[in-house]
Amino acid sequence: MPKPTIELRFDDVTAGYGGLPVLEHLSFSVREGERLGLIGRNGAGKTTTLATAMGLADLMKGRIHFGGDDIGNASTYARSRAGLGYVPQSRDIFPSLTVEENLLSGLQGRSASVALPPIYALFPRLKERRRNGGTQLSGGEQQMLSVARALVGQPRILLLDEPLEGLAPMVREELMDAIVRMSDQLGVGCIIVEQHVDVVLEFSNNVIVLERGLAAYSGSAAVLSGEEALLNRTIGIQKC
Amino acid sequence: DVIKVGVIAPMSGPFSAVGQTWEGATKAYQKLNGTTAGGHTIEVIYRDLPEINPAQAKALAQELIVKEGAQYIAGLYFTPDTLAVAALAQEAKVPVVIFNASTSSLLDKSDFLLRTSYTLPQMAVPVAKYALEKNVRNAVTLVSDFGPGLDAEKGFTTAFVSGGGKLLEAIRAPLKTTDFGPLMQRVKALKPDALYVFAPGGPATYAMVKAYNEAGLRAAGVRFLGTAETDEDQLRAIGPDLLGIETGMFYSATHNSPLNNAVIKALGEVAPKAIPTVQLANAYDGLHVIYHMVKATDGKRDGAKALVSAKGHSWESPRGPVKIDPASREFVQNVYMRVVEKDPSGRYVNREFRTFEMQPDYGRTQNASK
Amino acid sequence: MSLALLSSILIDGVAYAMILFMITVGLSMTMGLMRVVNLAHGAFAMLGGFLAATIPQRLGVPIWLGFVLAIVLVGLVALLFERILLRRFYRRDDLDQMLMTIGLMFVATAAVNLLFGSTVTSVALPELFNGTVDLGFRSIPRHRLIVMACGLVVVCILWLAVDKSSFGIRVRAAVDNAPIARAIGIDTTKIYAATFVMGAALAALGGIAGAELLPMEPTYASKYLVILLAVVAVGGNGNLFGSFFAALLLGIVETSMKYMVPQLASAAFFLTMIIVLLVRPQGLFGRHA
Amino acid sequence: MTHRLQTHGLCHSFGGLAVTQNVTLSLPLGARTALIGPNGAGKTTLVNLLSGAMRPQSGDIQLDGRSIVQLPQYARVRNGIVRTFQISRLFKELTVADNVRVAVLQRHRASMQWWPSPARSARVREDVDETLGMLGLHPYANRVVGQLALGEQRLAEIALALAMKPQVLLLDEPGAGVPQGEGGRIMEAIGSLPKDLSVLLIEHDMDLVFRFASHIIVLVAGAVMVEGTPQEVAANEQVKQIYFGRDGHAQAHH
Amino acid sequence: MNAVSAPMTVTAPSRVRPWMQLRGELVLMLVGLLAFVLFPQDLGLLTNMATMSIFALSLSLVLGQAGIATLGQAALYGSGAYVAGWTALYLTADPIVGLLLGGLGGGVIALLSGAVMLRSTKLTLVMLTIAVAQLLLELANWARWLTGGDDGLAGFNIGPLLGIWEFNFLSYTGYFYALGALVLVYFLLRNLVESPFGLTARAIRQDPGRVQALGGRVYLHLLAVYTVGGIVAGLAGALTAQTSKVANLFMLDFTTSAGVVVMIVLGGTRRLSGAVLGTVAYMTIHHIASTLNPYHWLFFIGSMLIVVLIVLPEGLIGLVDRTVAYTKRPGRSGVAR
Ligand SMILES: Nc1ncnc2c1ncn2[C@@H]1O[C@H](COP(=O)(O)OP(=O)(O)OP(=O)(O)O)[C@@H](O)[C@H]1O
Ligand SMILES: Nc1ncnc2c1ncn2[C@@H]1O[C@H](COP(=O)(O)OP(=O)(O)OP(=O)(O)O)[C@@H](O)[C@H]1O
Ligand SMILES: [Mg+2]
Ligand SMILES: [Mg+2]
Repeated sequence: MPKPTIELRFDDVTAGYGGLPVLEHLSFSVREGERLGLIGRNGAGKTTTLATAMGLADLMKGRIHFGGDDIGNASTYARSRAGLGYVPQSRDIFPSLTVEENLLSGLQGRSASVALPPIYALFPRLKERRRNGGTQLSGGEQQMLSVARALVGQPRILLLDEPLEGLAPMVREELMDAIVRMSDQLGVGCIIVEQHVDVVLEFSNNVIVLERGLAAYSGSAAVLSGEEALLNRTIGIQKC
Repeated sequence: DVIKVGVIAPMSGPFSAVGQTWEGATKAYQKLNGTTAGGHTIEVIYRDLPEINPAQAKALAQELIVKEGAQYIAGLYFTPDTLAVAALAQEAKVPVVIFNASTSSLLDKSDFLLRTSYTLPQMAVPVAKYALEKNVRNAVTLVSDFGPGLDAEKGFTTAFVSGGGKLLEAIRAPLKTTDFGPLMQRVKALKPDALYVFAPGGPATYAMVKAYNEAGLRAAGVRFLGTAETDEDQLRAIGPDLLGIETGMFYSATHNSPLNNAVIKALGEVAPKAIPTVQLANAYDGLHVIYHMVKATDGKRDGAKALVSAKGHSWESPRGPVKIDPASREFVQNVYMRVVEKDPSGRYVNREFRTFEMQPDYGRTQNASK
Repeated sequence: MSLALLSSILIDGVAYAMILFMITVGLSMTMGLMRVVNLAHGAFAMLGGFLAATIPQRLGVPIWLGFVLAIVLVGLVALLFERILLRRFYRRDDLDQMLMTIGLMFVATAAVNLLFGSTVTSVALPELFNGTVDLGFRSIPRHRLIVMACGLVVVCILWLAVDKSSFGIRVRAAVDNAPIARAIGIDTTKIYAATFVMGAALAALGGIAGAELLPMEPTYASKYLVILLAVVAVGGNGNLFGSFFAALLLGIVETSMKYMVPQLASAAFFLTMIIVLLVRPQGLFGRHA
Repeated sequence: MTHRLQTHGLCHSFGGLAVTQNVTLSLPLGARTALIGPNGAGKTTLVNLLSGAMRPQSGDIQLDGRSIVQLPQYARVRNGIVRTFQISRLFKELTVADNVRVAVLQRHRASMQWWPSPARSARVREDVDETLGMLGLHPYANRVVGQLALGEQRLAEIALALAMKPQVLLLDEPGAGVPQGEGGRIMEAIGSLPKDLSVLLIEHDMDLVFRFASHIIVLVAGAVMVEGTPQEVAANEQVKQIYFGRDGHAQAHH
Repeated sequence: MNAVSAPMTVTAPSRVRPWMQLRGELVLMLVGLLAFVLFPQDLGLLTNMATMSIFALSLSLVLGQAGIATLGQAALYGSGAYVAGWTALYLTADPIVGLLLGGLGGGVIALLSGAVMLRSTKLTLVMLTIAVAQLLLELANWARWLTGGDDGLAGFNIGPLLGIWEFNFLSYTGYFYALGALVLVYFLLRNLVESPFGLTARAIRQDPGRVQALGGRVYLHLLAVYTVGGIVAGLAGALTAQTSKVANLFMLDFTTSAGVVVMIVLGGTRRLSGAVLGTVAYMTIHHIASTLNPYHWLFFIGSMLIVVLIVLPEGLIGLVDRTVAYTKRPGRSGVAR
């Protein structure tokens, strides 16, 4: 019996902070197993997009659907329980918890003995340092922890805000491989915000380019690679 | 015309029961004696001073005098507040009748101060005499480490030692302490015949009495001699633990005189919630003095003359005969030895059983003799 | 120092310490887990004490049942308080939290004054608690022994319930960063409420247990505040065992001074606290931030 | 070649974990050195040791031949050693301009001033303007830092360091969180630094590293594994295995 | 939408006219005079408001600006009071000398206690400040011969101000003396807060480690702030002692420290004017509430505190700011849409 596919959909969403809109008229959808890339300059509204999905920014207009429900008014934790995983840009490790406790905090009722081993297999570094204070970790280790903490909750759609930041090149590759594996094999959907356009283009099926809160491009990654003028204008890079 | 009496009292906060009783007492006084004195209407107004705050006390007194036009200031529970008001009274030449603050040397601070409460030596000396009468040879004193406590300690010790008693030790407890267990253990080790104590009312007294019983001092036959520990509000709060405890004080609600019975009855009518403690007598007599001064000055604003009239004045108070000493302006009054008992209706009361008549402020005479 | 004196100091010190501990343990929990400096903790203890004093009389129930009812009632009050007011303050700075709870303390003081009067109210204890136990060279009130036992039981229960379960982890996560905690699926609302109610109920328990030593009256909440905070700070902000040993240290220091130089007992208490905090700013058992 | 900053046998460990193991390195005058290595290799810790935020357990640090290992952090900053933070640490309630001003005031040793002399405050103002200009932060000057996007905060983080006019600059992943396009701005700012300034750059973005560095040090498990020119390091098989991976290897050949 | 186009030199000095710069002081002075005219019979209360405002300012500097968490400011206030009392008793009746020595007393205590405490932070620091104040209180109680113990230090006389104006019970002199001191202290502190010294203090409050990384000497800076705060608190204590002619233990008490924290939070901690506003509001409410219904004034103040904290997180000064902002742009709603 095929499960109904789970989908996160934005319908004409306007959102921001404290009454001031940051994002305007944004629409997109991500399905299980799909990978959506989100790029744009500093302050374009990438983080705000993910925060809106999680209920951490104010939804001012439009609708957000997840798995068939309108979740625009749902509480953040309910969204998480429903299957949205979030890796915040600023990592936000809980400073008063150890590495392992940080992971346990994201368990959502699963048993630790089942949930942790695969995570430790993915990030052996975390296993070594599991008794350390969460914020005593190096920058890159914190990044790993942040991703791992979202993964223990077994999300259906994973929102990743610059997950590669601060990671050594090799670890980046391993992490990207793991995410691709996850979405291909387990059907986890992903939205990934990244600074490196090449990575995004290589990794995602679809891409949204945000420019001052508006979608300047929304479509397939393959097509975007050709649009050098657009990339130059919105992101300010010449592809080499 | 209306003559205003401004009373500075703890109407809120931890001592609000005092304020209530004062208010009730002045109402009762006016109910029994009318609202006029020598043809002048007396109006009593209250200002709240919940805790020690001399600056505020001064501001309140000033407001009462300047804004309300009060001719007399009264009340004042704490010594520091009274000191601030004393300085003001001296400048403004306004008579101040202290209802409570009991530090011995207080009246020296201004020529315009009178007091209708007591000083601790005034109570402690008779208690010491009583102890000697009862063949107490060795005693320990245990007082809270603050002005009144030290006054009490000194008063008791001087009288006790000069009467041939032996003071084994003088213990001073930090003011805020409520764990008297260790101190009572220490007393127990000293094996005295009697323990003389003084603690501020409320938690300290409560804990002290509990500890006295729990340490087995009562069982060991160590007499508990006190002063204000069995005030009527304490009786209500602590009850059974106080049974049999002896204290020397100038007033108890059960003092059997027609006047006192009338006053208690009046208080019950005008302020049913107020507890008839010594504060009833203090405020009642305070207002009496003020009435007297109003009559003597014919309602005129003349602080000096009012004071002159008050000196040497004597009258019948709910507590018995009283007199204002012409020289020192201190109150001269009876001190009663009382014991806590359960009355037929099941209430705990102080039963008076021995009277020391017309006691002066021994603090002054002791100071003078030094 | 004679042996009898020494053992007396120890006995009285430990008994006093256990009462301190019983009253502070709830505060230690809310502060350690929720990191809310709840200056109204004493108010919950006071409420517990007053209710415990009045419920058995008014309702005519057995004293122990009155105690249970009092604790439950305090928990309910705490729940209301947390849901209506406190929750708005989790993301505000410490100072605002302190002030908010001071406000609550004022209100509680006024309310208790109004309802129960301004004098000391004595909490009647069940028969079991009365009397003394003879130790040969001296006696000790039985209720102090019971309070000691109570203290030990509470440490153990809390240790199992908080330190050994994931509950503590989730509370701390929720407090560290509530939005992110929610984003990984923690229902911060429930967690906060449960923790706070537990802290308040413990406060009530402590208030009742300690009422013989720290008597119930309307200024209770502010009067013992400094002592409560001292125990928590010396113990290491919110560490259970820390509070336990801090209470022992401070209790014994103060008690021994009472045997020797009673006038300086309070000074010794604060001096000890200063020395400990200077040597170990994070408290005896505190983790480094 | 004169050595500005040198370390000799620097060691540090957290509990049982040796994070800095016998590190001996030197930054010559005008150095453009990059420090790379896997996550948790001890790069940030090294910056903490150099800047004086932590004291090494053994070893020596010298500035221009004088040992500074005993000097507290503020004294090292006054000697021109300035660092940035991998995770931005800014004064969140102050505006960007005031953030920079705090730094400039430290440099002028004017932070204790109560009555500022007009001449001095004019100089402070100029310096603040100049620093904001270097990173194109003027449009954000009057915005409260706490409300900026993280990438914007990165720029402010670097501005704080530049405002100190350092002689030895320790940059801990300045590019983290800055989009590729914007990264240019940081490179420009670093590029326009005085030639005699010595820079130690920590970065995981190999683009940035290879564009910037003339010398690369690879730190692994707290110890220096290799050092050399970019070409040498890029060609090193061990480094490829431990650090670059397949893609990074490609990047190294840009 | 976020491309805020700003002028190129954003940090140019704003050209304001002198009276605009002295706005706060002028308002304070005018309000003070107005109060004198309107409530000539409440000068006692008004005088206390002025002295307490100074006390609150000291805390606003220490806690609001530099973020030094303290619940022991009374230690500094009380010290100032006792020093002023001793000056009058043993040295000279001149009020100005007593005032300055009182300030010095507060400053010295702050310097000494700050030197040991200020390496700590947060709850530890709060507890240390409380403990120091309590210790001083115990000391003062113990040294009865010097301090009068719990009876208080009294019986001193304050000579005429500048040899001209007597302090009498009508307290005109006392009021203007206190008001003058308040305006002066406000002026000095405001400049301090706006100066590099103040900016650095605010930066330290937000991230001391970052200031250290910029070469700042956080501990010394905090010590300097705390000492200045001590001087100001000492001045306030001295003024109180001089105008009420009593210095007493209660001035060192925890309740006094907590009370002044309540006042500044009520007014707003981030701005000095909040301290004055909060003090005046608190004392006015206390005065009115306790006259109307003394039994329940704690209800008022307690609930008001909670309400203000919820409705006006920035304190009463936030209300003033909003009103000013609202009136300054007519025809515009508060929130830009
Ligand atoms: N909490 C907030 N309150 C007000 N404004 C905010 C807040 N967070 C972000 N903004 C503003 O919203 C805009 C978009 O910010 P956002 O964080 O979504 O950008 P971003 O695309 O993720 O940028 P970056 O690449 O720097 O992370 C920015 O102008 C930022 O200043
Ligand atoms: N205060 C500390 N206590 C205990 N361990 C620590 C502490 N600080 C760092 N560590 C550990 O030391 C190791 C080195 O950390 P460091 O931050 O120097 O790494 P890094 O090289 O900067 O890594 P990254 O590239 O990820 O930023 C890490 O494993 C980290 O967990
Ligand atoms: Mg972002
Ligand atoms: Mg690092």
